Amino acid sequence: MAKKLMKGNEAIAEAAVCVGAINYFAYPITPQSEVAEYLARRLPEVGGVFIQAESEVAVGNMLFGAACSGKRVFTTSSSPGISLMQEAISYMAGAHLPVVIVNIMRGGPGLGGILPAQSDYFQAVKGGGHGDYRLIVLAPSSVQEAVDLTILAFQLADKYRAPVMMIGDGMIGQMMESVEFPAKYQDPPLPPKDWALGGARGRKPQVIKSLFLDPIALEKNNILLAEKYKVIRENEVRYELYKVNNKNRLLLFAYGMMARICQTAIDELETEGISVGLFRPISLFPFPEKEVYREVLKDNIERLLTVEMSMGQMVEDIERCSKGKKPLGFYGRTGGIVPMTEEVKGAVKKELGLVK
Amino acid sequence: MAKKLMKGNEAIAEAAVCVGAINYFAYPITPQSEVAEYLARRLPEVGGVFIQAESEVAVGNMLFGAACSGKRVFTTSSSPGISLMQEAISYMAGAHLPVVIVNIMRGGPGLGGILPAQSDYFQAVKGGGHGDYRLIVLAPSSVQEAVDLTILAFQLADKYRAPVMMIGDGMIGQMMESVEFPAKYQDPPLPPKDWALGGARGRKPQVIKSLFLDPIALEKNNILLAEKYKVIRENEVRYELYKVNNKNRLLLFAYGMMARICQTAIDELETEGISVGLFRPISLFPFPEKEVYREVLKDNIERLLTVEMSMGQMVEDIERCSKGKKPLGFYGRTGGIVPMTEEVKGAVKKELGLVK
Amino acid sequence: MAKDELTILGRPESLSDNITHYCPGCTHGIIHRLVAESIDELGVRERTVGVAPVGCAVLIYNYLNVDFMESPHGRAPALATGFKRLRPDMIVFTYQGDGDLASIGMSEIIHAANRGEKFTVVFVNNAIYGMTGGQMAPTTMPHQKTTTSPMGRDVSLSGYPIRVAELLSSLRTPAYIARTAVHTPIHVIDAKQKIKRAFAYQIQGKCFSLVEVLSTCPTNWGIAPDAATRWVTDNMMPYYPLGTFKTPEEEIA
Amino acid sequence: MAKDELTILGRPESLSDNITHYCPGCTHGIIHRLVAESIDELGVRERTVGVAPVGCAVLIYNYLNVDFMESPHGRAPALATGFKRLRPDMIVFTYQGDGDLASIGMSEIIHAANRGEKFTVVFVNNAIYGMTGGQMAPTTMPHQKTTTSPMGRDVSLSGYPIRVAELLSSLRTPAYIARTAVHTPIHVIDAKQKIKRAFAYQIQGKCFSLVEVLSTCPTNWGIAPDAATRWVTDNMMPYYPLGTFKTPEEEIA
Amino acid sequence: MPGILINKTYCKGCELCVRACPMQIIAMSKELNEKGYFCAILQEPTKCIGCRICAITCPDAAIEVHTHGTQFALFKY
Amino acid sequence: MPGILINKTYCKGCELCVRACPMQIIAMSKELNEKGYFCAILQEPTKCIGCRICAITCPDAAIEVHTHGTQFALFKY
Amino acid sequence: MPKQFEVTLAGFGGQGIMLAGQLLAYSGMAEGKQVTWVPSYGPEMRGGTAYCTVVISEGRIGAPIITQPQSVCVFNRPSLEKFGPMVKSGGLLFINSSLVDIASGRKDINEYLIPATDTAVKIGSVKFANMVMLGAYIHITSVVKFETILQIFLEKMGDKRQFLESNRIALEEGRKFVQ
Amino acid sequence: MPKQFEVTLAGFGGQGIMLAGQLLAYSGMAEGKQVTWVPSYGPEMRGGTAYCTVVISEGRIGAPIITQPQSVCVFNRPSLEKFGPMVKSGGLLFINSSLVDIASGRKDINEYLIPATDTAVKIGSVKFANMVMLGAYIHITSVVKFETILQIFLEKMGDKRQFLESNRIALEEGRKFVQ
Ligand SMILES: Cc1ncc(C[n+]2csc(CCOP(=O)(O)OP(=O)(O)O)c2C)c(N)n1
Ligand SMILES: Cc1ncc(C[n+]2csc(CCOP(=O)(O)OP(=O)(O)O)c2C)c(N)n1
Ligand code: SF4
Ligand code: SF4
Ligand code: SF4
Ligand code: SF4
Ligand code: SF4
Ligand code: SF4
Ligand SMILES: [Mg+2]
Ligand SMILES: [Mg+2]
Repeated sequence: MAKKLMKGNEAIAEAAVCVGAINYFAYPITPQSEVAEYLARRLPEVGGVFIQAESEVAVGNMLFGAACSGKRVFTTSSSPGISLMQEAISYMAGAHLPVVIVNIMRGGPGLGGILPAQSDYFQAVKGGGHGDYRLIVLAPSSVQEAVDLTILAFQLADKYRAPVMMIGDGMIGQMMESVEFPAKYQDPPLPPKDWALGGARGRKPQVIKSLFLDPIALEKNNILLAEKYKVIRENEVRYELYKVNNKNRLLLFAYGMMARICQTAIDELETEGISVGLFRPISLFPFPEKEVYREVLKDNIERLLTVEMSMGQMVEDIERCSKGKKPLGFYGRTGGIVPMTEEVKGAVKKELGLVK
Repeated sequence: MAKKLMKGNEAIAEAAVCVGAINYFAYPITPQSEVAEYLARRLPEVGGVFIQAESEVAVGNMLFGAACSGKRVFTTSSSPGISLMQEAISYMAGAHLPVVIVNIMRGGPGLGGILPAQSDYFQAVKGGGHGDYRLIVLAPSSVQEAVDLTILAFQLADKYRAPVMMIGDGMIGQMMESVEFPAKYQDPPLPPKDWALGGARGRKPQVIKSLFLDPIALEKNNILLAEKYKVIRENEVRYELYKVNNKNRLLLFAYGMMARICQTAIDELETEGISVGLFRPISLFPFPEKEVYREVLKDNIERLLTVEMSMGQMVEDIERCSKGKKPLGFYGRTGGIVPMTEEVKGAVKKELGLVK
Repeated sequence: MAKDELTILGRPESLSDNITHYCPGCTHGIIHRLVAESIDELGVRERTVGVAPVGCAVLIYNYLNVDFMESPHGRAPALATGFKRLRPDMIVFTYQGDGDLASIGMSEIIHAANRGEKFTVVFVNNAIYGMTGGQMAPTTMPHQKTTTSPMGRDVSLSGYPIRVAELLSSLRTPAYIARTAVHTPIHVIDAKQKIKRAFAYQIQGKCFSLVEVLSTCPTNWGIAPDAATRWVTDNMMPYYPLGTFKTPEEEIA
Repeated sequence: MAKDELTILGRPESLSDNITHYCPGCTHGIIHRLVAESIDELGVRERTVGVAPVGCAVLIYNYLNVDFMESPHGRAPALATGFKRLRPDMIVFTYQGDGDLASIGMSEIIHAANRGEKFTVVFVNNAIYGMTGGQMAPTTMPHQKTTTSPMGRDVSLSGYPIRVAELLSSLRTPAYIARTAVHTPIHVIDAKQKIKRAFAYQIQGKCFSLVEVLSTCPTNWGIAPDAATRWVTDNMMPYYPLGTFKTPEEEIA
Repeated sequence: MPGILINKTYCKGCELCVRACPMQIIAMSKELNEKGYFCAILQEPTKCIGCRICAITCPDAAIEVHTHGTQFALFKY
Repeated sequence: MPGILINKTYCKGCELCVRACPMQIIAMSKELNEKGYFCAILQEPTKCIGCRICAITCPDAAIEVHTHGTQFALFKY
Repeated sequence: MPKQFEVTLAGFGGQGIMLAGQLLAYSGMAEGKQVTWVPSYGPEMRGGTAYCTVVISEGRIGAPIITQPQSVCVFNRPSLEKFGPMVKSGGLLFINSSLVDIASGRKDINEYLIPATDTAVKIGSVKFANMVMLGAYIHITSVVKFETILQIFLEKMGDKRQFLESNRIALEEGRKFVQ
Repeated sequence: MPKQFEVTLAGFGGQGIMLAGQLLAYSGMAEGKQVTWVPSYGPEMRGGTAYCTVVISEGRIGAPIITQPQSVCVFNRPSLEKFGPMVKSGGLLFINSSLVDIASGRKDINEYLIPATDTAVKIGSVKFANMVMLGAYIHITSVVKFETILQIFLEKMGDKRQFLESNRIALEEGRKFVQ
């Protein structure tokens, strides 16, 4: 398929259509309302369903009901809207439902602002709802990757019968880049959706639920979830290394758009003779725990630096996975401010003691 | 004041009344509805306000509005209800409002069950809502401590102008123990509430808000928050050591009721000649990071074991703080099942290689 | 039963063999049976999907022989919307208590009704939160004592009970909205007709339909089942008039 | 202005000196002024606390000289409830758009009205989501094009516009509920009277009060301010009748 | 001849059928069922008119009404 | 004599006052203000009857109406 | 380790299980001990099983719920089936023999068959069964004094004062079965 | 490092800033380059400032927003004040001199004063100011071909086809100012 120049928000929408996820529920919120606006035109063309729900609470629950049909369903929102879906997300995780939720993050907390941020990492990765569940969390760093990970998100959701969240900062939703969609999309082999509801014809009635009054049964469900997460941890770790080599003095950690800016910083530092590598987690859950540790251990690495558009969230996972093997620094901007190349370079130099 | 035998739920309610927190908003949910039922009788006696809100979403927002008055306000709920408050919690954190929220946790995810659990650690400690905020999180392990920490929670909320959450499993809400309340309660010195709204008489109008459209201003608010959290990390770490000594081969980590059961296990293991100590975080945020590391480093400690009524949540913080210095194990039960003394002993022995 | 005998009323097919967990005399059981009978009589058991509430009826899927999904508290209309829009060929209903529908789920029911979602709501109004042990509901009667209104509902603080059927009928989108009761045999017969009619409208693809059923909660009202039926007559009926408040055939104003 | 001149209409005291961020011709500005005038005339500026919505009016605290709190989207009535119950001596009002109040905040407004919370709601119905760029609201007119209803609102999918004043009036708890408009001078005068009356009821401690004000959104309607006022007359007024729907003096049925 | 069958497994002894039967021919037994309830029993089977009111009233669908041949339906249900 | 003052800082050039003035004496200026709007201006001051309609209509409270001495109020506002 | 008594009481909801446990806990506290009382209910509002665990100790109480309690009082058959096997070896098992016609079959514990319900009915109401059982339990364990229990009953159950005498008799009758 | 062009366009909302940036990006893509276009809006729906940054590169693009862009086109005074100081040393600054009567005062950059608005008005509408500016920018940088821009305009702006000729003229006029 030919390349198109598209806004991230629209590309995500089109990617969903591409995999047959033509059932969309949403409530407007900046900076991702274009997804709904795009799909309001696009879905009628493909016989899909779009409901503008009355609230994000309703969105989460419409998704829930719709997912019970076995069809592909998804929503997009931004930070405060995602907070309102936490109960439903916990329920859907507990009920083993495949849904895709996209959070185009804006500055918080509270009403915050409408500019890009990465301050919902904790919420997405550690679980903003109650109970022992995790979300598969993917973080694209380009519009093309947003398309690819959207497609992957639906596959993983179906593969594991689990909610998948894709998080991107507001910039990735608003920016335009060239993208390519699969010419003729074909799903990989996926388990049958025999759990879906569609009337008890020729079979016993089926129930999709998360209540288990018997604690043994509830624990069993939790163990089922935990086992699923174990398989996910084994199979679905994704990350990218940029200019990682045995000359690097420092290893940068960043995800999403922030990683792009780090790349430019690395390129520029290279010209100054400072060798730095980048570790970019793509799956935030499962987190590339072993891989981070492996890279951290390398002899040439003197120091670590995590850069986020937040006050420091993923850095806790880097801290956890690096096991104190190398000193770990953090640089972050927040509230809609994106750390620029110059700042990242400055932070690297400071970390390496090259400047004060 | 004489000792009373009280249910945890009622003791928490009475502790709030004791510090003048006579403004309570809630929605019924097992296993903590007794708080509302108690206060429905108690508050009229002291001229307080109790509103049974239409939902937990409304609860969170009534708290928000009520807190703007500068008076002490609080709510109690259980897991799914807390999920519904995430947006409001993020807003209140962003607007620097002192409120106290108690989560008497039940098994999840989803509707889950009504029996005790500790599976909302992530939600409470890492932040279930959006944006760069943290909650002060306290975890009592007895009814008396629930009273003491409730009192502390209101003080800390006022001291730092921040939402404070107390989390306890369902058991602590339902069980009875003897408790004592301060005979005549007196607040420690606390900052004046000059930010409270009460009409622009003789002063400029005041606004309580979390929106900052200018990213510089929003970042400033985030830095303000971050600085507050830094002070909190310095001043408000609380934990307890039980039978920690230089003979311990293993260090247990547990909080809340789970720590009590670990204590009994430790006592019994002692009689078998196995020396184990317990590190019980009382403040889950700020987490006793340095203190955990200090104890972990001790030469005699061979191994670490975290025990939770969850599939493993606090264990990630122990992992982070112990920096890989000692092998870390985990034992958890979930969904309303409480790991019993025997199980903890078994897990310790297994960890130490004394049994398979 | 002798060979040539004919069963003229028994357990409907759509009702499972399980013994319910409801308290003795709780009319949730009657309403379950009426739903099951309606489904049977309309011949839609194999294409019906129910949405369970959070409330005493949370385990309804153990009692009805149809597919079910279990909603978060109050959100059943949102789940039903999501499902029905994707499977318009299915017959979808929610079964909700008054705490579930009229308190926490107020927004979802109003918006589903207003969008004209084509599912059916069986709304069980027992003027109290049954499952959680008898707290005040938005439908609790003035002066009624509950665990959170120990002195009785004070209308100056909590307002008047919400009349859901009337509230929803004031929306303009066409719908079938009725109120009935099940505390006497004659009312059960009326309830049966209304519930069946509500499903029939859905089967015809006509409109949103909701039947409010006045129900009892002997346990949390603290009285015997028989007294509970009289309490409905004496206290609830005068405030909650029975009747058909809206039909899709009506001219739109 | 000469010495002996008398200002007979100017910027009210409760209106700040800031230039609003509203689009040219947006009637949010008129409604702000009416609120400010009412507060001035009733002499309650120093004991008034407003609750800002999320919507174009989110920055209202920059324009009114009273204390303010800023609510999450749709939850202003819950904040107002919490505050007013603790400070019954204060005059509390929310200022909410139609997305804010009639969509996401439906539950909160109904329950606050039903509890009879003693604050005032200024409800600005411009039939669209202004702030987020013109999406469909529950109050959007049939066939009205918005960014999320590009072919026009389809009532068979989205239902009919919600008439908030009528909906709330159907509750039994006493209240003052009225609808007005500001697109012509005569309507502004009516709006002023109703808004002032709504505050007056609160000052008397009487009841919940809400005034729905039909407003314009030239930007997202995609027409000039003047055309927007005509659009109110031609499209909104026939569907949203002006009037007083409920007063606390009425006999309770 | 019409008659009813009361399924003891379902009966919770709520007594609603006792009050409802127009012929007043249902009573409560003195024995507990497995669930610990005193069940309803049909006392004078011959008097049963097969009106179905008891079954209609029973919250636990514990009553089955049957008849020989044609039964005049007192009401539509 | 009644008259009005249009505060250019507030005026956004929406023209609502122009349409509203019963005397049709307000027009739009050809010059931009700092904010980039063409402002309203009072064209025939002497014709102003001080009816306040322009001020009532202005969404930006940009108009102040004043008068000498007593002014007959055409309507209560 | 300090001396500690642990007892789990189990039966149908409505048999006064919770109350009996609370009376024990109050009494322990009145006698200056540390106490915990932990309840558990089934999902049903009515007619489900109910049990509670009381720990009375001279020192700080660790786990308030006990895998293998020293003593168990069961009021109905499902409770015997559930809790009978849990009694700590060498511990005590009290069975309401009026409603339970089997025994635990365990040889490593002391088992007492107390016709609590029948005795209670004789005293005047099935409601006194819990006190009959307590009488037996207290006599065997001496965990608290009889007077303390009665004292507490008076204090806490002000409105059931008229039943004090019947309760006293129930305790006494219970004691007789194990004297 | 691969050759890369960076330009930030800034002005009032409604001046066609976003569109101009997008045309550039489309054109870069059509010529086989990597491109990014990142917008930014103020909080106001109308009348606020708007700017966007376009990067066109022969290789993978890292940061799509640039602290010190190589080139900046400003359409009004606030934009000059904000972005003027940011231009990379040695870079290019294009100023809409019709609306901005000052210059950046920087000596280390190349500054071009383009009377874009005036020229546009002459061509027929103030709306063509963005194309006048683009004409100048493209001529100086050769980042894309004129024909590509026009081609893209035709493709993407199907409904504004009748303006193609005016746009062509605007581009030409813009070029003239820097030829
Ligand atoms: C979010 C959330 N809040 C609260 C609860 C607790 N809860 C369970 S059922 C219920 C009320 C049930 O009352 P109603 O809907 O009237 O049903 P009934 O039991 O009376 O039939 C409540 C508050 C919950 N499960 N989830
Ligand atoms: C939870 C949440 N969801 C969505 C939004 C985005 N949002 C901001 S304002 C708004 C709608 C505003 O429309 P309305 O209330 O009609 O006010 P208007 O701008 O038209 O005056 C929305 C959806 C938000 N801020 N928070
Ligand atoms: S608690 Fe009430 S509503 Fe629930 S089953 Fe019992 S009687 Fe019925
Ligand atoms: S977008 Fe609409 S509602 Fe918002 S300020 Fe502009 S005209 Fe007014
Ligand atoms: S069928 Fe009628 S007459 Fe026969 S037992 Fe039932 S209620 Fe009585
Ligand atoms: S109505 Fe049903 S449950 Fe009740 S007593 Fe009669 S048969 Fe038994
Ligand atoms: S006061 Fe009346 S007459 Fe005078 S300018 Fe205004 S509208 Fe016109
Ligand atoms: S109504 Fe006000 S803002 Fe509009 S043109 Fe007239 S003076 Fe200016
Ligand atoms: Mg109910
Ligand atoms: Mg609006």
